[in-house]
Amino acid sequence: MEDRIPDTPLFDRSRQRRGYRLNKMAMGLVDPANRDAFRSDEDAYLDRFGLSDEEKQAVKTRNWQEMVRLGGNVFYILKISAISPARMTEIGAHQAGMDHDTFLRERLGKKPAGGQ
Amino acid sequence: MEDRIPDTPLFDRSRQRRGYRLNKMAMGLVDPANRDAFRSDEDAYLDRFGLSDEEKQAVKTRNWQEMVRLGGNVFYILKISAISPARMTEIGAHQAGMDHDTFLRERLGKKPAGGQ
Amino acid sequence: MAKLIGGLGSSHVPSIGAAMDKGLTQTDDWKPFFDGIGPGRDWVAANKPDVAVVVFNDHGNSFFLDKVPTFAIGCAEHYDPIDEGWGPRAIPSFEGHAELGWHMIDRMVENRFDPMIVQEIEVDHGLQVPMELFFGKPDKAWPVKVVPVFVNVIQYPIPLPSRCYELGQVLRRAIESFPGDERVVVIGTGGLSHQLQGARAGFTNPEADREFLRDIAANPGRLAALSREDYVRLFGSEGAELMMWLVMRGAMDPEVVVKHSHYYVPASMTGAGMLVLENRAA
Amino acid sequence: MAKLIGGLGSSHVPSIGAAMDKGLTQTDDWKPFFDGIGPGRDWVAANKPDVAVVVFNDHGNSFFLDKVPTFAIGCAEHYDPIDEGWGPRAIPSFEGHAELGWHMIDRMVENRFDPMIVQEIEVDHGLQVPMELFFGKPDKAWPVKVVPVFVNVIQYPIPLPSRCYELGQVLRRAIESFPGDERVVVIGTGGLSHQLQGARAGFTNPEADREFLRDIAANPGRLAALSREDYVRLFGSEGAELMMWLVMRGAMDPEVVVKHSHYYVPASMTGAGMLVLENRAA
Ligand SMILES: [Fe+3]
Ligand SMILES: [Fe+3]
Repeated sequence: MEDRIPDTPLFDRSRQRRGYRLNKMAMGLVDPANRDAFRSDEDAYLDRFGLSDEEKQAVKTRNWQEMVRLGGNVFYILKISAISPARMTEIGAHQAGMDHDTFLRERLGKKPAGGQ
Repeated sequence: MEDRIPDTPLFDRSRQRRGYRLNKMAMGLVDPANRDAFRSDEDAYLDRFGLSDEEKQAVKTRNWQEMVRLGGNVFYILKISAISPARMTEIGAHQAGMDHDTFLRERLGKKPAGGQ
Repeated sequence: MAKLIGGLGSSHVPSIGAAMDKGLTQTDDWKPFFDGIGPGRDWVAANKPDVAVVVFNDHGNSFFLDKVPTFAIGCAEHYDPIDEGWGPRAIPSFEGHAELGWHMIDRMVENRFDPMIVQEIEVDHGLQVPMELFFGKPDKAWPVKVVPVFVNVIQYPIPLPSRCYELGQVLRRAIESFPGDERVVVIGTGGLSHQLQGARAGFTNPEADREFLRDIAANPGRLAALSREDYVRLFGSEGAELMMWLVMRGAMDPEVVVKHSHYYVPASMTGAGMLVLENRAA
Repeated sequence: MAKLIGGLGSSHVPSIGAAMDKGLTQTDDWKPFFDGIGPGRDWVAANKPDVAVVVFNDHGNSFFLDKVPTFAIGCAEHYDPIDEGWGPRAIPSFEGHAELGWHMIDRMVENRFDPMIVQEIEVDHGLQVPMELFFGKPDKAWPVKVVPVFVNVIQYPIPLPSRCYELGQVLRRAIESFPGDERVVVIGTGGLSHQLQGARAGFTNPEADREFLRDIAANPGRLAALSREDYVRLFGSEGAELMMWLVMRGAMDPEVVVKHSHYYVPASMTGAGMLVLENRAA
């Protein structure tokens, strides 16, 4: 079903096989011990899951758009935001390629100072 | 479906709810570390799974008939025989209430010295 | 026999739970949403259900991609809130109605459904938030027992919308053949329109959402006949969650009365809705 | 498109694997069983399948009772032998046909089946032993890729026999719509009659087993119409495994040719059988 709906990544076979390790790494963060490991040595934590350099770079720069491009699914990668706070709307804005205020205004119909 | 078929414990709702902890304890033995724990301090290992005295007694005496009566399913409790060797036919004979040779002869049609 | 007294619908956006936790329900962002949930709470308070069958999806918390069940039914004695990454939320554990769960599983298997049978699991915001919306956050214990029904709407292939509707029909017969006098509600959760990933992130579709809220009551056949792709196109990449409302609707009579309907957009990035249905004959 | 070239049946008794491991295949106990498997091995050697769809049940190794799927389909790249308590057996890992697995899952969901989708799992003797019987134990790699199909025949409610038969029909269409030129066999495993628990332990039913081997080829409708209780009554508490042969049979044409049939009792405590079917038109 991939790309049949514009700008909408369906989490289908190809996408999730590509993102399997990345999502597994992020899923690991439901365990408090893994959150501590991520915080204290992010590289070492990422290496445990066999991430490629490209994938590691995307995670380390908190590049949500790129993580999704690499097969990340927001429900897994979102767990990174429990460690490096980022609001859902900021993650959305990043993927839409907009600054946060513009995203809130144009996509969500919020006034400039609004949003949560 | 319990008891609808004579002398045949169906692993249905009531039986498996009753045996849940017992089977979970036995399932734990697929992990080599748990097998070591069972070997070195069986009581402590059994206590980790919250077994009742009745259940612990059945395990410690390798009373297969009683373990099944308490909701144990052979596919789980069989893992105990990886630690305390017992052949499947011996476990079967015990449940049938027969000595091993009689079981082999009467149920499996083997000559007295045969079977494995 | 147990009695199905109503079909409820609700979004389960985690930020709704967070807004309640942080006391933000009266802010500009949240007041218009929370102002509309009162009649739903009043309905459950007046109708006193004993059991809530909660149809929801896990969001990568209880299940990872290694093993994803299409439908999973809980028959556990209790369900604790899961740690989604921020620690478990401070809400009471949910008491399960294990016997009703088993009965539903038995009837599903006899009716050519293939559930995963779940005796031990924790539950995420998909179940938590609708429970808080309808019953409030209790200090000690929830006023109803639950039977969780997990539907895979994340990893493709997700089930067909028509299959979800048929599941509801089987659950209805299961509930009404359960020996007991329980008063049961079925809660369909998720949606409405939202998209959290890709360049179309932030997409909502208020018009389609309002049509959905109308037709899920009056013309569910239309919604059951849509394709999975239709749901994503109309309601966003995460809008396929709305298929879970079809399970609830399938459990109700063909003819229903709308006791309450509420819609507000956006709750965070989502079209948020609440619905209360009764069978006309009831 | 891929081609279904045959339907195979085999017991999967763990002591068959142990007998091969220990070089006991020529003992008085085992010789009569192993003497009859040659034609099955010859058939696969002559017909050179590329993929084996192996229908089997886990025996409390890959799944515990906390979460039991009715049907689970593998779409992993490989499947390692699992530690059942004695350490993993020294056999090579099984290479998966992930794309065929996904294709089967897609077609199942479209045809109103509700599989668990499995991307990561280890496999027990239920898959291992039939692979060794038909292909021998290789030094390095198995000569075919596998797609494991897990069926719950342990925890009640187990699926209906007729549902298993229908699953085979859907898998057939999935295989024959798969873009590729793979030659595929479906292997139904388990049974035949055996009972490992309760006072009736040691029960076998050679007469019913021989009728099963005859009718699974010539009159599968009779076997698909039996109840779950019938299987247990006729074939013992663990004899419900035979329902998995119906999945294989459902994948074949209504008319089949029996290329090989072998039966010996007891293998350990079990009636042991092997079967090779071809479609008549093939
Ligand atoms: Fe959701
Ligand atoms: Fe078996």
